[in-house]
Amino acid sequence: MSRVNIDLPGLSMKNPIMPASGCFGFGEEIGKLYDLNELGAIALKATTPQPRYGNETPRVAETASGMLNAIGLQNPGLEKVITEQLSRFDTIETPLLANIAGTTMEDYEEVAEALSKTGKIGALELNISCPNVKEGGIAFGTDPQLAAELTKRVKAVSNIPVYVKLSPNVTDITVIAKAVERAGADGLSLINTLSGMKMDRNTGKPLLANSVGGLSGPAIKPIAIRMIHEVRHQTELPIIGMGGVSTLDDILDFIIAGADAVAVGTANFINPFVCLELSQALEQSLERQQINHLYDIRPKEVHLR
Amino acid sequence: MSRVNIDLPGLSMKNPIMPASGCFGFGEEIGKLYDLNELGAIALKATTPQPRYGNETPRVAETASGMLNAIGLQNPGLEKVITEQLSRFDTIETPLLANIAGTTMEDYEEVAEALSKTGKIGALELNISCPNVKEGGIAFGTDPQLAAELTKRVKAVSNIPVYVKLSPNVTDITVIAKAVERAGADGLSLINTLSGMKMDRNTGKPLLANSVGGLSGPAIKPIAIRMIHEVRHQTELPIIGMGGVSTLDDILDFIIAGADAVAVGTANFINPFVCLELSQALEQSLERQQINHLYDIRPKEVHLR
Amino acid sequence: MKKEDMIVRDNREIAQDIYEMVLEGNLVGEVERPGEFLHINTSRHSVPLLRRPISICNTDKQKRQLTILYRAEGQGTRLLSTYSTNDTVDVLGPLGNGFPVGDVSSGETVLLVGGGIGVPPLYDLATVLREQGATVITVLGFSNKNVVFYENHFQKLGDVYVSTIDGSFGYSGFVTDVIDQKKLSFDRLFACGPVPMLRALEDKYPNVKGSLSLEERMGCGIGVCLACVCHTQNDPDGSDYRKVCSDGPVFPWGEVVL
Amino acid sequence: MKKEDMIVRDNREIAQDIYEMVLEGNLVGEVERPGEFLHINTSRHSVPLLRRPISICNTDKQKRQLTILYRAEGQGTRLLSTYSTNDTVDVLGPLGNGFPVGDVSSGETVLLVGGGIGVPPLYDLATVLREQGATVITVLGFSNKNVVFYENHFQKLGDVYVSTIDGSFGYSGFVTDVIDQKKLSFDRLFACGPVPMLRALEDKYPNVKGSLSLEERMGCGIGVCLACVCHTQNDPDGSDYRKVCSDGPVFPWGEVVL
Ligand SMILES: Cc1cc2nc3c(=O)[nH]c(=O)nc-3n(C[C@H](O)[C@H](O)[C@H](O)COP(=O)(O)OP(=O)(O)OC[C@H]3O[C@@H](n4cnc5c(N)ncnc54)[C@H](O)[C@@H]3O)c2cc1C
Ligand SMILES: Cc1cc2nc3c(=O)[nH]c(=O)nc-3n(C[C@H](O)[C@H](O)[C@H](O)COP(=O)(O)OP(=O)(O)OC[C@H]3O[C@@H](n4cnc5c(N)ncnc54)[C@H](O)[C@@H]3O)c2cc1C
Ligand SMILES: Cc1cc2nc3c(=O)[nH]c(=O)nc-3n(C[C@H](O)[C@H](O)[C@H](O)COP(=O)(O)O)c2cc1C
Ligand SMILES: Cc1cc2nc3c(=O)[nH]c(=O)nc-3n(C[C@H](O)[C@H](O)[C@H](O)COP(=O)(O)O)c2cc1C
Ligand code: FES
Ligand code: FES
Repeated sequence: MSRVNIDLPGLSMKNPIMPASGCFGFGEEIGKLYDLNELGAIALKATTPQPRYGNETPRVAETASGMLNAIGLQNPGLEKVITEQLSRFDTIETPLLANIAGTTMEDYEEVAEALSKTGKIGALELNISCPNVKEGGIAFGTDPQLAAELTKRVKAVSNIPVYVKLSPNVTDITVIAKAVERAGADGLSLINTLSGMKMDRNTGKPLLANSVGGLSGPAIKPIAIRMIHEVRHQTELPIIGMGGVSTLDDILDFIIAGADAVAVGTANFINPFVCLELSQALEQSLERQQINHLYDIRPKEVHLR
Repeated sequence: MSRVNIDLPGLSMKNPIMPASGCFGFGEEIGKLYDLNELGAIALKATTPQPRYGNETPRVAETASGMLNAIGLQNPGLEKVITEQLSRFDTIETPLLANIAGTTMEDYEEVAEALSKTGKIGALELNISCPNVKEGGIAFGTDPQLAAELTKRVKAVSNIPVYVKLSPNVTDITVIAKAVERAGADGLSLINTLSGMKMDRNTGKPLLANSVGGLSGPAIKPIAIRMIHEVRHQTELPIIGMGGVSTLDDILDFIIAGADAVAVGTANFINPFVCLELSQALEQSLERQQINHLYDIRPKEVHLR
Repeated sequence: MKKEDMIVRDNREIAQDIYEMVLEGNLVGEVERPGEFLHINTSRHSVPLLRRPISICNTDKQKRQLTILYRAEGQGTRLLSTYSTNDTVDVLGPLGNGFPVGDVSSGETVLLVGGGIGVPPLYDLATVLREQGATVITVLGFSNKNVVFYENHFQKLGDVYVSTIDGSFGYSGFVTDVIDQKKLSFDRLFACGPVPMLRALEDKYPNVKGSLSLEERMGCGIGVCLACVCHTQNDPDGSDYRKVCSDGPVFPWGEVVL
Repeated sequence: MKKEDMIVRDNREIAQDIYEMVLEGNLVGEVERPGEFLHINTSRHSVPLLRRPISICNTDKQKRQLTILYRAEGQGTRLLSTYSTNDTVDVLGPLGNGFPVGDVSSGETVLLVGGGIGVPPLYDLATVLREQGATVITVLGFSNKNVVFYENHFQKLGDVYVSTIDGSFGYSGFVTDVIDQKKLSFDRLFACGPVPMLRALEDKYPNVKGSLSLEERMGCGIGVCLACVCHTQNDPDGSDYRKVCSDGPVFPWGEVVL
């Protein structure tokens, strides 16, 4: 056992760091930059039953210490993900967290069932929180009953653990967290992006083609930390924490606040090597301080798991 | 008529800029730095029926492009506000927007009635969105029925216009906006701070004594813009927009997005002259571009008022 | 592709708000073709957060130096303009595919058309094409006299025609007006500049051999985030796409929707 | 109070992570008493967002210069340490009330006790007190030898005792240990340093004449935001308070709850 390995349902991680969904594609590009075996896990880009082109451009905009994106769940669709993307990981031991999305419950069931059957996925992550597609997803993330029902139905067709990725665009995130816990979720991912907008002063209109986009990056970290802290005290589920992580200190903050693992999103765009660098820095830092295991940095009362 | 004057219910403003509640106290300190007549309006610090000390310190923490505060509605209480604070404005023409808070509906009624009777206040701003006091306020801000009832009751005892200051910590801010509009609100203020947290790595605990604090500053601007844009398309009420304003461009963005006036909060802490400087810069900029009136920068379809 | 702290060797304003920056580092050794770009982190903190894509204008592999030209306009590029000699800049690159110079035979006449801040990559391109024995004709369009740059540099490599929209320098009008007026003929066309210019060229020469370089707002710059996609022209079901950062920024004439 | 872009005349490390910075500007003319502070914007962008309160250590009104000493520790102070001579810094000040030097009569013996980065304001204080004809004894506490600074400066103004917690320099232990050991006697006590030190002094000398300077996290620095409040000791209903930024940072002995 190392200082940094952790075991989450379906994800046996050599360190607590994974790229966040949508910020690493399907590993193709960054896999050329470093050995993906160095990662704790990998969250894949959202997969939907059919291929999606996503929204028109511009799809990104910059804000103070953050960015807005409205990619719109662009992905090659379930079939191509299985045939063209997953084989890339055949020689890689790092567990995969497959992010799945859709417009109807049936969409989620279809993708969940097919992906879990491939035997190549460690766990599923239900994206019920994408603010960038009008038709759905987000409704499941804001209504506890719908979230619970979706969780139940996906659990029923999956033979691997199911994480639910929560939306921060809600009045009380603990209500959704508890609802999906009762419905049988194996873990939680939080937070997804906050719904935001930037104006284009030249046109007087929103800058993004989709008008609204998801806010990510350092700007949202205090909101992520607050939500993780709240959820940690209300559920027993393991938490994959994310939102603005880009430094070693950020990772420690998330672990202290109650996350069991940490996902890194936007920071990959500024530094494609960031996940690798952070995992090395984390191990070295604990070694230097002679801390036996990462979780020992938590104050006792947070150490629920 | 100047290029920048605007008329909102109870607030006849020579320019669209006012300091935001809680970021200007009762005008005592900044009133020594410049002539308060230069401001469009002044939002006063929240007043509660009784004096409040507020939360323990630390009360502020810094985040990426933002800050957290957990002042906890410290104020001298209704009586002293009337006897000691309001007289400062006897020689000042700038209209006052009195921010009122409380734990019960009766609290709001009491403060609203007393303040509106003084004849010194242009309009009231119901703070139903303070994330930093456990007992109340925030519940009124997240439940549309409570928000509407509170609005009705305050309207019944006030002889001046009533603005409702909305919380961004909700799933759908337009629901609350429409509820208070139907209940008779004369205007809306948005957004208040987002609930956030920062960890203290030395103790493993939240840094703020109150654990949770309100996030303000440039980091939240995209969220404010999105909410103002949404609300603008769902209600007819005038909107006082705020959240991260610190430059002239920020003001233009808020006006384009749908705000009718703009409040400046956190930026006063970095530059106590900011409201003065912005109002001068705005007028000069419109003059240079020969724009007759500020609202002419809006695309037509936003121009609801 | 490297992520490197490159050393600033020079950074100066060469026209109104147009800067020429010389950067030194090992990354220069990896540049393969004209039209590749750098993704530059203009700050060490989170404002601005995202990198800025800037084309490579010229490389000197022996000196391990390259030149970029940029317009100091928004937050990031204005910040870049404040860098001094010997400062370091966090650069990711080289990125993108570059112009297909290998397709050009010796003796061909190649027309290069650049608009505004789209001009820089054409300089490296002109240099390489000349080395390959091609004849280079360059048409550069700017909005006005104050922002004209590098016309002398191009003059050393072939005929150059400069136009300004307001007529304050060179020919008056758009680049297409100059091409018409001068009845320029050519075997191949490479273009980089604002989309309206590219569109006008495609409309004018629907079947020419050539390539164009596109701009799009980017996140990662390496093909991961799907911020920078564009549609392909021949795409019945609308799900086909190209990424400007990694499939482009240079695309064959007529491949993508402008 | 002014908001001014002051010019950096010097900025150098004088002990481990301890910097001495000399700033020039008109604001210096407004400094009235030792113990006042500056509120410094360490960046021109929004990271870090808030100003940093730093005490004025010394002023030279003729040269329009003042000195500050700071520990480069967090984001803002580390950034401050990168400023070079002739750079400008956005400063708000002078702020706060300062030590009540007017209360001190000629001939009085004043004990100054400083801990760590609480030492700087005492230097200006010692200078003024000496000018007023008081006898100054200074006790300075640091954590270890590497972070000791300004002991020579104080030596020119009176007796100085330096202690380090680990005993690596001067006396070993806390400032209160030194005071005991040396049996120092005095008419008045001024102190600035970490709260545990201030508390130990208050416990030891509950009835001494004197003042102490407090630190608290600040927003505005000018009394507007109520970030920096503290309770008063004599306050039955818990609603009385002082603002460290504008009522303090210097408070009469025993006035506020530490
Ligand atoms: C492949 C490629 C090559 C380029 N080469 C050059 C060059 O050689 N010289 C040059 O001056 N400019 C070039 N550009 C344009 C340059 O990237 C933008 O002008 C720059 O990013 C604007 O940043 P800013 O800080 O000035 O503006 P801001 O307004 O602060 O930018 C905000 C955000 O929008 C993005 N953005 C704004 N305008 C553009 C644009 N035109 N293209 C792409 N992203 C944009 C920024 O990257 C940033 O993410 C190139 C763009 C691309 C895609
Ligand atoms: C009246 C007064 C005078 C001071 N004089 C000096 C001085 O002369 N030299 C010196 O080195 N330090 C002094 N300090 C402490 C100094 O303000 C902090 O060390 C500094 O603000 C920390 O900023 P940072 O960027 O290093 O830390 P960060 O961790 O980045 O700071 C984060 C936030 O916490 C605040 N903060 C952190 N520590 C403190 C603290 N101890 N006191 C107040 N706010 C804090 C910062 O201002 C900032 O808002 C003084 C503080 C006060 C209140
Ligand atoms: C460009 C982009 C694309 C994203 N795509 C997805 C996605 O497909 N599925 C998903 O669950 N989250 C997606 N996210 C959200 C991230 O996984 C993450 O929750 C969020 O960005 C917060 O983390 P960060 O601040 O580290 O980026 C995306 C984020 C970005 C910036
Ligand atoms: C220190 C502080 C105190 C505040 N106090 C109040 C308050 O008393 N009443 C209120 O309605 N809003 C209060 N606010 C919220 C602001 O009025 C404003 O809505 C918010 O800060 C967003 O604007 P900004 O980003 O410009 O600061 C306070 C904000 C801060 C930072
Ligand atoms: S910028 Fe990320 S895919 Fe092109
Ligand atoms: S820091 Fe704002 S009141 Fe003291």
